[in-house]
Amino acid sequence: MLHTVNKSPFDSQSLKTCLGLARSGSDILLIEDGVYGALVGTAHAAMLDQALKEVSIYALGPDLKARGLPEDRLIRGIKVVGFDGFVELASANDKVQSWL
Amino acid sequence: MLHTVNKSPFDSQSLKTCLGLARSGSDILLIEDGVYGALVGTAHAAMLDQALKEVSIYALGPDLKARGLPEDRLIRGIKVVGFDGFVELASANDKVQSWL
Amino acid sequence: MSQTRKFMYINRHAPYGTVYALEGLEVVLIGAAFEQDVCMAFIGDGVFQLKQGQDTTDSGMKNFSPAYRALGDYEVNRLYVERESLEERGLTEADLMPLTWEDEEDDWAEKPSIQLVSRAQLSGLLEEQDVIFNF
Amino acid sequence: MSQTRKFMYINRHAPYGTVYALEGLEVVLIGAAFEQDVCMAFIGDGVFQLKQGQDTTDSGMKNFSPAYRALGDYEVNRLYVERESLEERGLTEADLMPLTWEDEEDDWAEKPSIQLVSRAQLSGLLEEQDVIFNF
Amino acid sequence: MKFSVMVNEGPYTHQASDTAYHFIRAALDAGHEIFRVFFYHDGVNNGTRMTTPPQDDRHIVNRWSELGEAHDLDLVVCVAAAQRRGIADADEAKRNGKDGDNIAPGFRISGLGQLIEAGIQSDRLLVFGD
Amino acid sequence: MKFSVMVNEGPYTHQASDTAYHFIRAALDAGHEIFRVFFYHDGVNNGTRMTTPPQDDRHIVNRWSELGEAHDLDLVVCVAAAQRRGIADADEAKRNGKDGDNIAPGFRISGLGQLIEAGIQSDRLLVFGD
Repeated sequence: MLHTVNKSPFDSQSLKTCLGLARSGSDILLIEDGVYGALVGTAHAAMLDQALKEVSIYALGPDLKARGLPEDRLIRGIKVVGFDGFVELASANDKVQSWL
Repeated sequence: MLHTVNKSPFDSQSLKTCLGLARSGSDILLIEDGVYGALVGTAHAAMLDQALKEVSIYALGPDLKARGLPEDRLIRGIKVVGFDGFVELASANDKVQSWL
Repeated sequence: MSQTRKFMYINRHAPYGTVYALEGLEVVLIGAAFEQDVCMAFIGDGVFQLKQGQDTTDSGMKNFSPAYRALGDYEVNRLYVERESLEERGLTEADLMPLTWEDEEDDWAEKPSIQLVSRAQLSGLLEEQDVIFNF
Repeated sequence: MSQTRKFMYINRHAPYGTVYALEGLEVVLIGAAFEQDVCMAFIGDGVFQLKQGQDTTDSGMKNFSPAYRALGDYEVNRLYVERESLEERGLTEADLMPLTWEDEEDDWAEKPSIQLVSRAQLSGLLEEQDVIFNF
Repeated sequence: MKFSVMVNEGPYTHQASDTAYHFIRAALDAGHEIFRVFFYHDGVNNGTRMTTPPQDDRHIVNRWSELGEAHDLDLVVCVAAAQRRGIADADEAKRNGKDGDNIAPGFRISGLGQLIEAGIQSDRLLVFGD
Repeated sequence: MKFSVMVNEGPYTHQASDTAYHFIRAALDAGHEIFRVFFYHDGVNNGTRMTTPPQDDRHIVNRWSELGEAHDLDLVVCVAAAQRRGIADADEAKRNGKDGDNIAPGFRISGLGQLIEAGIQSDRLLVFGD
């Protein structure tokens, strides 16, 4: 199952809610303002480090780039994908849940 | 100075940000989904109990009523006002800041 | 289109502050005509949608809470409420509207539609679905 | 209208995910023509508006970050960034665009427009204002 | 006292427009003056006459038009925000090559300067939004 | 694979419409089928031809119309959501006593059943919103 999160974790509970409900082995894709959740060294980074032991986390490259977030500032283990990768994730998983 | 907060504290940082920046003696009015912040016994009630030592907190009656929140479920010390009271608060304070 | 699919409508918004709860409910009511396997989940501020005693007379908005009572008649009778979300908000099951449905297969016995589930249970329910809508 | 008023534009939204940052900046630029006493505050996710290196080529949106560099020319030269908000987001001042203005009264010396302020300082600045806009 | 109000969200989707409306009514009831109501961001969508809400719900657009007429309110829709979202009066429609306009009675389209002026001229400015 | 996409926010205000657009383009590029794009909530505001964004910005509405034409996409605007927000085609305008319509080329107005059908008929349904 693919989960998408499009909100900043600094302002919204969406990422926290997603991580609380995503099963082990799930794919999670951070898009739009959700990509701020991929930043290293933030107040939420420990939550993501913990989550990465159970789930795969991706961040949408075009959204990172728009916001000036280079790959070397991301939490280790988070993979960057383009829209083609988004489509692949949506195909490879049996369904998609958007945590808005 | 009057501060208004229109977001639920369970989903948004607006109330927390407001309380962090409001000076002692300020008036704070909870409106729209912000009135959920007035509920007693929640995960955020301690934050409001603490704030009430420094600021006055009001909640908009029509918004409480729409959401089925009776006065006996509110944190002690929070006052309920109508739109007339909102206008009075906006007049009595020198300016209004909306924490959206 | 003989296949029945599992639909879950997830509600995460409080009512009135935004339109998502109201327009989400409209989707559920229309969707009921399609005879799929339907359930609803109430997570986070979504649990406030089911709060008893909503009264919009003073705010001029449309009180759509009575429509939740119609869900049982449309065979939408599994409303999962996340227990942790209720607790964080200082609410108990007694704060929620008493929603029921009549079980045709059990001599039309009236049964509760709302089921409190833990986060872990809800996580499992999510996995079982075919299609998930978010409101 | 001889009186000069103190205007503060508070920015609390990240750029691109929503339009508030872009349309807020449009207000500031128009407002600059009215020769009021203007400052901006960046709180919470608003600090992301000033992040260096924004590049929208792959997302097809309009990159409006260069417009912040024009603020100094419009005499909008006090941009208060809440230090606590930066720190929660793992950012330092070096992550922000180097925005400057030229001080006419100091032989056109180039000076930084961005000032990091503590939450307590920002609280005091809020109290000094006459009109506060929120974006 | 002289109030101005800024409305930043469209009708129905967010409660901001409702709250602004009720605040203004209460302010008028208390004898205050409304200098201007400025519609910005999605707030411009309050100013379209194409709206047809369900019969059993409030008609937010008509309510603004009626309150505006009753109290001679200055209901200003921001031109830049309106262009992004498809709200136009006859002049704007002509200027942008559109085949018709959709602005509701009692609203006018103007620039952001009207908002700044409201901030300067009013004793209080209130922002309602998301 | 057969995708359907739901777009719940209007153009410019939220990025949802942009993300949905780029996802659909990438899905088409990868050889997938788009069964339907359903516009709900403020998403209906993607379907007005009255929009005139600044010259230096993308034209979100035209982009949908063009993509729709190029790939014969079924771009459906929800009728109930459209009525609340003032989006109408010729039939709707007539039915509701409006003096004109504003729907953009390539979009059609229909009921919520089209969304449910998309959920039943598609291999994947993706929701983009706020």
